[in-house]
Order: sequence, then C-alpha cells, then structure tokens
Amino acid sequence: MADEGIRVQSEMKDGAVIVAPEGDVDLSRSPVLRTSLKQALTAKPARLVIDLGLVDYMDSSGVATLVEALQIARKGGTKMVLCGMKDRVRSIFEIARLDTVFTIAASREAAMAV
Amino acid sequence: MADEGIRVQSEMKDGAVIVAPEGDVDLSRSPVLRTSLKQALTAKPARLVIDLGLVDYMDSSGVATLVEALQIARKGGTKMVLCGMKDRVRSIFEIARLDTVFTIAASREAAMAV
Amino acid sequence: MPIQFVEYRMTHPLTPTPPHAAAATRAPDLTLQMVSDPVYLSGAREMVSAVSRRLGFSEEACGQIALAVDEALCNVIRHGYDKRRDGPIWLSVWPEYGDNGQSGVKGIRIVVEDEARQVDPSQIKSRNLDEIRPGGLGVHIIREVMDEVTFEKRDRVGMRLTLVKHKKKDGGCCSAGGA
Amino acid sequence: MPIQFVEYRMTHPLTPTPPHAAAATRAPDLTLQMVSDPVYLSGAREMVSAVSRRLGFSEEACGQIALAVDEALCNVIRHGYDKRRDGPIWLSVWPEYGDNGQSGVKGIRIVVEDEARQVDPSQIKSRNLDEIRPGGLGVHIIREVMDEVTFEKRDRVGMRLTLVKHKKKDGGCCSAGGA
Ligand SMILES: Nc1ncnc2c1ncn2[C@@H]1O[C@H](COP(=O)(O)OP(=O)(O)O)[C@@H](O)[C@H]1O
Ligand SMILES: Nc1ncnc2c1ncn2[C@@H]1O[C@H](COP(=O)(O)OP(=O)(O)O)[C@@H](O)[C@H]1O
Repeated sequence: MADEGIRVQSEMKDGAVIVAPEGDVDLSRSPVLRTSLKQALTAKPARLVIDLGLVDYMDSSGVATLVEALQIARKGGTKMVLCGMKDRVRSIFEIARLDTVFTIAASREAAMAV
Repeated sequence: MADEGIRVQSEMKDGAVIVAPEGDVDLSRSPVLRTSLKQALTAKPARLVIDLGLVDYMDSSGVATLVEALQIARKGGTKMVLCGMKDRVRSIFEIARLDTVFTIAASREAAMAV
Repeated sequence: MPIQFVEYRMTHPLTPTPPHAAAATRAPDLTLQMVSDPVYLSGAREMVSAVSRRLGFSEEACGQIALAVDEALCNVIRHGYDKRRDGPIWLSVWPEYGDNGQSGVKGIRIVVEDEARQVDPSQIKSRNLDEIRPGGLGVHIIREVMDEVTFEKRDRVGMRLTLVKHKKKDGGCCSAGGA
Repeated sequence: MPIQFVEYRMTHPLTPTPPHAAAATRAPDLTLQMVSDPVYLSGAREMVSAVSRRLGFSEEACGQIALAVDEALCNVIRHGYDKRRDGPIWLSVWPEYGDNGQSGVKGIRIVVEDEARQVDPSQIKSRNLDEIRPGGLGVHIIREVMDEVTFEKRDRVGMRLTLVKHKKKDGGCCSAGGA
C-alpha cells in the first residue's frame, strides 16, 4: 500500500561504499534498506560506511537489517562502520545491547578513518 | 485534563515588552497565551513584541488570541509586532488573510526597530 | 490499579454499538475514536500528518491536512459539544486511489463524526474576512486547504464532516522515491 | 467516487460489534483502530508520542513509548497476522492518575489488541541477547522501556498487550510548566 519507499543514497569514496538512508527506518521501510545494503556488500568493498545522519527513527526491524549486514560484511572481509546517529537512534542500539557490537563513529570522516 | 500549560517567556527591554510562547499554540494552549498577552498589555507599553520563533504550530484559536491582543494594543496605543515566525505558522496568517493586518518582522531585533 | 476487563458497552455509554465512525462501503484504514478534550488535538494532528506523509503528500500538504483536522475538531468541541470534554469524536482515514486502482494513492479522505448538536449544514459558514475580529476563521481555513468539504447531519445524532485532499499533479512527494 | 454511507457492520467484516478495543471499567480517552499495514506504523507512533508529550512525559520517554508501541504493532503484524495487511488492530490510551485522582497525570496506559493468532503468553519472550543475530529484539525492547508489560489471550479471539509507563519522579516534563 502506498509509499513504502525510503531514499537511500549510495556513493563510492576511496574504496569505501557509503550508504545513507533517510527518514524513518521502520518495518515498512527496512526492506528497502536491506536491498541497498546487500547490493553494496556484493562487491565485497574494503569498507562499508552507513551514515544514519538523516535517520530520525529506527525500530528493531532496522536494527535487524543492520545486524544482518554486519554478518555478511564480516564474512566478506568488509569493515562496516555506522556513523552520524542521532541520540534517539543510538538509544535503540543501547537498549538492544548492540552499541558495542557495531563500530560506531561520530562523523563520516571519522568512519573513514577508524 | 493533564498538561495544558505552555511556556510563555516575558521580558522588558528598552520600553518594550517581549512575549515568547513555546511549542504548539492550539485550543488547549491558547488560553495561557491569552492571559500572558493581556497581562503584558495592561501596562500599555510603547511596544509589544511577540516572538513566535519557538512556536511550531498554531491553529485559529492562536490566531484569534493574537487578533484580540492587536485590538487591545491599538486601543491602548501600543505598537504590536510579531516576529520569528516559521513558515508553517506564517501560512495560517496568509490563509486567514491576516498577514497584512499584523506588523510582521523577521527577527526580534527587526521587531524592535519597525 | 488492576483495571477490570469487561465489555465496553456495559460500562461506558459513550461507546456506541456499532461504531459510529464514518460508515462507507469501504471501511476506513484507520479510525481514531477520541474524547472531545483539546489536550488530544495534537495526537490527532500528528497521526493524520504522519499518515499523509506516508501516503506521499508534500510536507506543506501534510501541515495543511493536520490544520484542517485540528480546526474541524475544535469546532466539534466548541460548537458541537459546548466545550464538554467527554463527547465522542471519530476521525476516519481512507487513502484515495486512482480510478483503476492501479495508479497508487491519489489523495486522502478524512471523515470527522460526532454525537453532538446537529446544525443545518448551511449554517456552518465562514464570516466575512474583511472584518478583523477574533475567531470565525476555522471554516474558512478548512475550505481553503482541502479540496472537498462537506458538512452533513448524521442519521440520528451528530454531524459528519468529510474532507478530501488530492495530491498535486507534480507529485509533490516528500518521502517517497525509490531506493 | 460518491462513497455511499451505510452501516459499517453490513459491509465490513473486520469491524466488530461492539468495538473490540480494550474494554476496561473506565473507557479509554483514545482508541485507534487500524489495519495491520506497516505503512500506518508511523501514524500510530506519532499519535502516541504526541499524546505522551501532552500528558507531560519527557522527550526521551515519549520516544520510548512510541518505540514500544511500534514494536508491539510489528509483532502483531508479523507473528499474529503473518504479514496480512488487513487485520484489525486496536490501540487504546488512558492517562493514569494518582491514587486520589487529584495529583495529575502519573503515567500512561496503552492496550494493543488484535483478532490474530492466539499464543500462550509464556511463549512470547525475548531471545538471549548475547547471541548476535538479526531479529528477536522486539519483546526485549518493550520490556526495557515500559514499566508494566502484560500479554494475554483475549476472550474469544486475538491477543491483548497492556503497556504502562510511569512518569519519572523528578517530573521529567518537557512541555508542561506554568505561564
Ligand atoms: N461542528 C460544528 N457544529 C456546529 N456548528 C458549527 C460547527 N462547526 C462550525 N459551526 C458553525 O460555523 C460557524 C463558523 O465556524 P468557524 O469558521 O470555525 O468560526 P468560529 O468557530 O470562530 O465561530 C461557527 O460559529 C458555528 O456557528
Ligand atoms: N503478537 C504476537 N503474537 C504471537 N507471537 C508473538 C507476538 N509477539 C511476539 N511473539 C513471539 O515472541 C517472539 C519474540 O518476539 P520479538 O522479541 O519481537 O522478536 P522477533 O519478532 O524478531 O522474533 C517472536 O518470535 C514470537 O514467537
């Protein structure tokens, strides 16, 4: 029904793939993010940066999508880094006790450096 | 029922009273703004600046409150100026064709000068 | 503290049997039943605004739809229920599809119903806007921002207001867009 | 285009007589009846979040309440209705008052009900969080952010989830405050 799209911008930079979803990542939207991440990971890039700076809200379906990507990344030798999280988004990672499982950087620049 | 409060900050500056409501000014909250404005107008100050910079939403009950204040201001010889309106708030003044009835300034500074 | 669960209708006269919400041949996707307390206006507005956004309306249009709904609810509370805070109001929402049903969401239909005073729809009208006075703006605002506005008496009790807004031809979409 | 207005129950099997929403001795101030379509999650979240804010919860608490409701609805959609998009869900909201009813709003009570698969409440539990895998977080999140979480089978069909959150002692108020 209706819009289940979500804008997900992807770009390549210095051998890293940067994926930046926008808006709310909830059950109606996480499938699109999942497709973008899987696509970004097929080429087994050295680094995958997921910039969450434009994500205002995330529920556990979004978190599950990121956990799945992390597992694929690890298998493929890709370093996956999350960055730009707003407090509200960060708190769901803390509640899920996943804030230490993911590599989390403050900015895109920091995410390229860790 | 529950919170019908609204933060309304008032201060005096260079003979003007500045009133700055915060949040949503709707039917549940406009009565509080009304009280603040009436109070500000009793002293018949030379100027009343209403800074709407922290107002995210206003409905016609808020607009009615401002129209009432304008009428009292005019009778008392007070120059009333609105400032800091966000686009969303400004549009209700346009829809109500009141954007030319009120004196509207961009900033507090501009409102002190017009 | 332990709230006892029993059937509504036995305990609360406000809750009708069957639901009084807008009864169309197609049931609404959402119906918010609320008491006529102004404290809940923001909840109704934010719900309608978020749904409109997800249906593909522009940010500006979402704000207008929320404003129209707010004004409609204010009028029910003030004129219909004379500011009583415990009257029931139903706000129902339907996405509107294109003629063939294939071309996606074309607009939104919102119906506001109450069990309040019945008035002749012809009496519900905007004042002359040239005269500057507090109030008298709600109906004008609703008509200005929505594409279809119809006031009706409901069958036995209360009023029904139907509001429709179409998406702009240019798409005007804030949150859609492929990945 | 001209939607014909008739009684609901004649035309729509989903709409029950009487409302299936949480039936407590005190009727809810708000009940949102929605179809089990994920596109409407944001509408439900924003409604609950705006109401919580107006009841005096902190910005952080409002976000948590919205998240818990979202997770509860997701579980109904995925596990209860197996991703069917047309099942009914009722989301009812009550402000919770202090013991004497005089001391203002102390918390919020939210009840989510459905007509979906019934499961033994003891089967609804969080997985071990040490094991890192996609999914299995919803119930944990709900229990973490809410003060009271109770799953029950409804009388004949469907499940009922009751969620309560109290305001923090320090007030933690984002939008109240006298003028
Ligand atoms: N839901 C309603 N029930 C009864 N009368 C209404 C309703 N809505 C509007 N009206 C009538 O229409 C008039 C115009 O409404 P409006 O433009 O909102 O201005 P105001 O409410 O400030 O008078 C009202 O004064 C009232 O007489
Ligand atoms: N509304 C529901 N109806 C039926 N089963 C449910 C419901 N909510 C949760 N469950 C059960 O509880 C389990 C844990 O749910 P959750 O923590 O949200 O993780 P997930 O949904 O990812 O499995 C689910 O796998 C399911 O078996």
